Amino acid sequence: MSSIKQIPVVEAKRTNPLARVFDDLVRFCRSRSLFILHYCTGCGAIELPPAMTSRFDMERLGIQPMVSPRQADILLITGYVSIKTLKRVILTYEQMGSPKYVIGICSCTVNGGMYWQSYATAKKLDEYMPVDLYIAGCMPRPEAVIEGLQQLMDRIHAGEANSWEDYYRNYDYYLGNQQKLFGEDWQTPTDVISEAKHYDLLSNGTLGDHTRLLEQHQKPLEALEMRLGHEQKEPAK
Amino acid sequence: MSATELLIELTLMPLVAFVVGMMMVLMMRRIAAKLQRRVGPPFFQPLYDIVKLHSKRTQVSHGLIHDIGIVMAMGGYIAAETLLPVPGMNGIAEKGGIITLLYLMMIPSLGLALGVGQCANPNGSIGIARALTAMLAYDIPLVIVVFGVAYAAGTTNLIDIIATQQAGGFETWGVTQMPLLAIAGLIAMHASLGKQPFEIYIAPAEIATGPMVEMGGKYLGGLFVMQCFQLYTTAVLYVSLFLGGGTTWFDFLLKSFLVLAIPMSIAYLFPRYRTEDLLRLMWKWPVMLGLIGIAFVI
Amino acid sequence: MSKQITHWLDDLLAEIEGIVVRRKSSRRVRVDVPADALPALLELLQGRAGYIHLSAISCVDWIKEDEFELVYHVWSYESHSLVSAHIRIAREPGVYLSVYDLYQPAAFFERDIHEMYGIHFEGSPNMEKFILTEWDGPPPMRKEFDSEAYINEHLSWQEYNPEWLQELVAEGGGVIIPPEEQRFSQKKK
Amino acid sequence: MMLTLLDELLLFSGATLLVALFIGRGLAAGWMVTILYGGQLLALLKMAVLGYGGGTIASSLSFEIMGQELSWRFDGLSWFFALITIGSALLSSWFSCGAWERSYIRQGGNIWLFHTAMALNVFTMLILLASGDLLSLFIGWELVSWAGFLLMVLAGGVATSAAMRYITYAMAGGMAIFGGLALIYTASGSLQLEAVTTAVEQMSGAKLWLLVILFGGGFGVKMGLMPFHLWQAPAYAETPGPGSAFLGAISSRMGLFAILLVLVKLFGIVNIESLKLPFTPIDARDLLAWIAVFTIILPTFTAMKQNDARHLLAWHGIGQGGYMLLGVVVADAMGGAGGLLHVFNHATYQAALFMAVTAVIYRTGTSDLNKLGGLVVRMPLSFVVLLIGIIGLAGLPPMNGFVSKWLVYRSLLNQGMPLLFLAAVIGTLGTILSVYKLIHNIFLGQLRVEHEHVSEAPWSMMIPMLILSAIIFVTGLLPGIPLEWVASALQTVGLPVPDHTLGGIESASGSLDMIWVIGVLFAGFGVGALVFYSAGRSKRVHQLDNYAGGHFLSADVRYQYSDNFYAGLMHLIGGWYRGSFLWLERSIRSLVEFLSLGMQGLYRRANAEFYLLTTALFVIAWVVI
Amino acid sequence: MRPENYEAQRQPPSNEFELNFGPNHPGIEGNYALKVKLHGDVVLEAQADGGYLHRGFEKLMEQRLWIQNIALVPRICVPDPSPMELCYSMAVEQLCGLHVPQRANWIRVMQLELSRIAAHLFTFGGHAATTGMYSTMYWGVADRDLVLDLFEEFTGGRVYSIYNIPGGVRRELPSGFLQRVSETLDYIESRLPDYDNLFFKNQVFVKRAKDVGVMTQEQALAWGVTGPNLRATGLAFDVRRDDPYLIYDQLEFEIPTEESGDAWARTLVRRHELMESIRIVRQVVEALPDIHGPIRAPIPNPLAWNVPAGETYTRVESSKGELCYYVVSDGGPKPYRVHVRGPSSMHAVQVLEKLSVGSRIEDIAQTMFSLDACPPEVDR
Repeated sequence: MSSIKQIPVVEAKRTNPLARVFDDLVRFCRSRSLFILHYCTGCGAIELPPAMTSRFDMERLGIQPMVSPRQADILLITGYVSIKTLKRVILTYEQMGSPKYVIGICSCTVNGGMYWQSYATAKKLDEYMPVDLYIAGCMPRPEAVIEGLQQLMDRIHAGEANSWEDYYRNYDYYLGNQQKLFGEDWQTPTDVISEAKHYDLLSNGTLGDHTRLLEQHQKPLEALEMRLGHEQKEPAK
Repeated sequence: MSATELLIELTLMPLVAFVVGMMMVLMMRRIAAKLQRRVGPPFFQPLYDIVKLHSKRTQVSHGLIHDIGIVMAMGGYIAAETLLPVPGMNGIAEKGGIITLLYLMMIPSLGLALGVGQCANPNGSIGIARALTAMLAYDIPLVIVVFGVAYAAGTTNLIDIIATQQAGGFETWGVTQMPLLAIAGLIAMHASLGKQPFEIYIAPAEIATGPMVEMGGKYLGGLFVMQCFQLYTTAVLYVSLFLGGGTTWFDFLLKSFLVLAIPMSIAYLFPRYRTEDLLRLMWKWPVMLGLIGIAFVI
Repeated sequence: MSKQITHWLDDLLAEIEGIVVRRKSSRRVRVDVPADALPALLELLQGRAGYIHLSAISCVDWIKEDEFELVYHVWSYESHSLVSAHIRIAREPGVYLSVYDLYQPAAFFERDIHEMYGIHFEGSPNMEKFILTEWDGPPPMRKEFDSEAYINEHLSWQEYNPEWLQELVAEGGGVIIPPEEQRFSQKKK
Repeated sequence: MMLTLLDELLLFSGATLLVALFIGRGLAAGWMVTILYGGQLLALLKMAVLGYGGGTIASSLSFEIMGQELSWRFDGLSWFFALITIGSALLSSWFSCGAWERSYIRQGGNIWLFHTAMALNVFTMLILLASGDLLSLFIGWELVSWAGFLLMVLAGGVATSAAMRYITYAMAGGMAIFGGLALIYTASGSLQLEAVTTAVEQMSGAKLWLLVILFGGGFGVKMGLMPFHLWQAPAYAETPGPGSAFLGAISSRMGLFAILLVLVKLFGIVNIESLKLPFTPIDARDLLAWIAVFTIILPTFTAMKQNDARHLLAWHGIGQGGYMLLGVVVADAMGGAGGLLHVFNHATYQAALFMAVTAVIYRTGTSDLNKLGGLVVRMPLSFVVLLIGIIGLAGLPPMNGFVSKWLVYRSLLNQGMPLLFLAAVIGTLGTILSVYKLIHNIFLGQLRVEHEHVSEAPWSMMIPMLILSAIIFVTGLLPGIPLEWVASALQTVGLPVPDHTLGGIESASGSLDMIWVIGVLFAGFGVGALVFYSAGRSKRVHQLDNYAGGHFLSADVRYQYSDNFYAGLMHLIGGWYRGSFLWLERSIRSLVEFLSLGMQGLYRRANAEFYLLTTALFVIAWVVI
Repeated sequence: MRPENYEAQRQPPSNEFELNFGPNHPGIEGNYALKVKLHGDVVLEAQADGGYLHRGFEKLMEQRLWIQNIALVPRICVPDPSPMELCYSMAVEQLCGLHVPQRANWIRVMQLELSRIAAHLFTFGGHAATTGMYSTMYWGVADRDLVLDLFEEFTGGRVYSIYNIPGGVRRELPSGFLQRVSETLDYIESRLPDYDNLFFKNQVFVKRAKDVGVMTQEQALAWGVTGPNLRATGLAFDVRRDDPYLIYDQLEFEIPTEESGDAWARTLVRRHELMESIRIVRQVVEALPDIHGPIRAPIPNPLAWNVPAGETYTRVESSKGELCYYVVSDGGPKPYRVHVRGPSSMHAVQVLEKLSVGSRIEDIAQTMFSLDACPPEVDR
């Protein structure tokens, strides 16, 4: 049970049958071509090579590993995330392109797993980012990973895997949890609020106390837009 | 030829190139899978990838040049396709000739270089530096080969080059007339595809996929499209220079796929070279073969 | 390992004052020395007995005695035996000498002990944090650091209360233990 | 006396010089000089018929000195070069007016001297271009050399030593030319142009060789041919911004002009080809071609290692000169046209490139490629100019450099010269590599924190740059326009003319139509853009929002990959940069120093008999030989 | 404490630039990072950055029962977990003075060597992948899976077997298991020529891997290098032979060495070790049917097990090198202190940093993978 209120998804207004076909095609392609981010956050990563290589061959499902977060669709959190890693995971998650999906592999992502006593690992992944799917086990077999990915594919095809929107809609909640763990001056280079505006996903949960705190602390990293003006001040001597 | 016909040709040629190119990508991935004892991707996988990438909601851009780079990468190849005669369609091949074609084939990589440059990522910049170095490596044998073929045919017009080869059947094909050049050309072609052992600029473990590092969504999609075009252009160019082009679509495509299958089957059996080893290799064997080949031609 | 070598080692170690040598097995020797004699001992072991491999430096926090125990495990590739040199230092201020100049691997172990226990090694090349670079709590391996309290303060757990379990409970079955009891049952005793 | 059109032009040019000389300190001097350059251009355009196959226009000015008639006249070739000269002078001067001028004065530069030197350069170049006989050619040559020296020495400091080096080379070259003149004079008793033709007929092979070497070497110095290229890059690079644009655009092409005039027109390529190098299958023409090729390759690859934008460009200027000579030496229709067209094209993009770099220097204060980066977001127009310029320099479609290089390649292909072809392509590839480094290190990559407030260059600098960019593009799209002038120039020197259309070249063995190529290319871009932009709006991000292995990037760290840009390549070829030419230069210098020291010693110590003895020995030796 | 800084006013004027290798980087084994400062493509300075996999094992183990820790320890090194269990179990056995039955020792050896085979196959794959040789990786990982199948069959876990417990092993081998073991070994052995042709004898690979990350024997000894990495510099040292545990002194096996100490030598040593491991497992398979007896010494109620006070230092040769546990008991139900000395704590930090400096950007990944550095061992 996630403690986040599910925002009712507004039914698409498009009634043009062609548009529906197109949407369906897009969803189908999204579900059939999944790029996994090559990021071994924890010990579950050891079961990914078998899943990708000759024996289980995820490529036959259209699943490929990718290196950079920009290219990837799926963030596999393979196991426990130490707090130091969690920062990088959030950075990486925010850099990934939507629609993006997070899969928590291993029990540790659900509830801390066997490291529940550890001071160094975060216990509950979905406090910090929305998670589409958990694959429990310590560690889940490659078959289980593939099964989970297939479930995700079905959900993408059905248009249900929308957790990434949740991150924008409830950014304040996630940011709050992040701030609680990392300190008040926590800031990632990605400007999530402006992205939410960009995707038209700004909602009540996007802004709040925590984002205000962020704005107090942050150095804004706005995109370096091209500037044509000549009448700027002279270069500093 | 009427303007309408020409327009239809100019539209069809890149389109065909794209579709065939996607099949070539599929073939490449299937060959890799077979060598790695896997099943490989489904038939429409290249299409799925491209559609998915273009349909991503997030399209992260580092600036206008980043966008333009991708446009140039795609557009350069689209333009290049129209200079590359295929059975039944000549496009504007006689307006440019092979030297122009070679130069047009450089535009995508240079456009990409610009786009990557703006990403402000050192990995990307190193990748581009390596890609340009690789270009310096494989273009030298390539121009030797092109020189030889063009000199032998007495023209730079690809249509004429194909026609001279088709004149006497198999005996007048470039590969039988100029076997050394054909071998050098094959090596240069392999290197220009950027597959192992010449894969110095993708190199994930070294520079985390180099130029592609900041590319996501339609940017990466553009590169996938570019890859389709690249495979097609390289294969078809080779077929036109050495295998007598195609009289029918069937043998044309057959030749193209077969010729592409050669480097693909080799690629997955090798690690990648270091940059200087690549240069050394490309500047030694294919150049030597090419020059000897040219000596025979002249 | 022949007897001769054993005696030779014993004789050698006897040069150090205040040393207690205990032979635990044919290949394991435990040596207790006063803290200030350790560098001399290690120098002796390394220079004259061929114990050139520093296998590890272990630290034990004896909080009741208010002492840290540092154990230097050195191995000889020639005589195939391992000497563990134990020393004790005061918990406060927790400062000791580095043996980096004798054994380069010490750099890592000393750095590790520094961030985990807060012991400062004088002369160690790098005392910056390595693992816990983004940790601002106390050195976590010290016995007084209560990681469970830290976790309760900073982190939270998933509640596992699925519907089927609720139904079961409603029917009077199921076992529901509140998470805090489940996890910290040991502590409450 | 009726003033001919050439007189008008020279008068205008002289007036420009006078204006610069006398009121050059005034505030509006720059603008005034610029307008006068415009006037010169108009005067030149009045002679436009020359560019379309007209005859010659003589100047009414002529002298007779020591029985030698000195005359000046303009023909298609002179007109072509004069057009480039005045055009680049006009745009450079325009560029220098206003903002750049003010900052130059602020930095302690002497703007009066600058304008004067520019005007002097143009004036002397016109005189050189107009020379109607060998003596006037020599006079013009010397004038140009000294005028160039004046412009180069302006910046002081490093520039002075570079200029000193230049003038040393130029003087040596001048001596060689003088020697050549003396030879011709002894052979034919005249210094009229026709005298050369007669001299060539009379001379033995060895003497002709000597003549070719003397003239080739003398003019080659100015062109920066191997092995006389060392002076050029530092001298041009260290000249104040617009000055280097002007010098880079045209100055060294005077050498090519003279080579065309003397070696091609008067000697005739056939004669040169008949000069065999003993014991080898190589003739003088091959030798020239190979010199040209090495002039392409070595400076290009030297440019790749430069870390200063201006030096990089200046080295490329030397390398591109090789293409021109190569085309001219191949001397068939396409080669000649390619070589001459490249003069025009090179002038346009080289000026644009130097101006763009100067604009960057104006805003950031440095041209060190390791201290820049990411400026595209702050100086987008300069970026566009530089981009267009480097596409031209690298000889890629759709800019004009492609056409001229295509012509050169085609001529090599037609003539069956695989090695020269290969070498020319290697040069082009090296150029691509090195210009990417240039644009990447200045405009792409990470924007430095201290450059976040930089803005675009002012319009006074921008407009000439944009005009040049437009010229680069238009002459790339419609190479027929300059080809017409080139054809006229080719006719003048007696080289064949290719069949050209507005869009390019017609040939049975493969033609080129840039209108189609560029049309298709842009259509391709259009389709690409359609696909690209139909796929959803992009979101711009900050440069620190970047993949760094999952790490956080911080603003205080440098992530720009700039130094030793082609490290992988350098692992292989780095060892091949031996600096042999520098070594040669240094050893010649020390030899000369040693000799002069010895001479000094002689003068100080030795007595009269010794002098007499040596002189007698030399005389005997001379007679015997 | 903040990893990021967005507020600089100036940037250093130097021509060097920084590149982050990891934590999300295919050139890094696992979740680990190397910050390198480069000039061109030559590394001027390298700084390892660990702790991404830090879970505080040593603290956790102090908070759990002796028997519970068995489940915890294999997680310290993911690719090669079995030596971890064994090393810990041996430590507890030594503290309690437990005598392990012979059959258990033989089974343990089999488990360890199978684990070594799996780990080495994985490591080749990794090293091959860093040089762009993905086919070897695909094959290696797939063949490793067959070994994991064996693990699954006799321990119940594919990766973390939790099979060694203080006193012996957890359960008896299934029937017909030894047959399947030898079949798998036959298969792997039959694959080795393919690997040789594809990888070890591949001239491109040899060219790439030779002279990369070279260390001399003196350096290796001074830096505390152990295991295959030390053997690749020519010193035939193996804990199994020179400080024997279990029944290794009754087995025949060679200690392969190489002289050159570079990445190629290290990987080659592993390849030879793979053969030796197969040989050892074959000996075990042959001998095991004749060794009868219990598989476990009786232990007290594990939930109320107070291990006698004392301290012990146990050493095991894992696939990466010398693995040691220093276990201190104060006589209570939980360990007082467990210190894990993973071999990679040397390889991944000091050695990697030192070997990276002066090397080239394309060789960093190779250096790391050929050292077979395992970050979770460092971070613990």
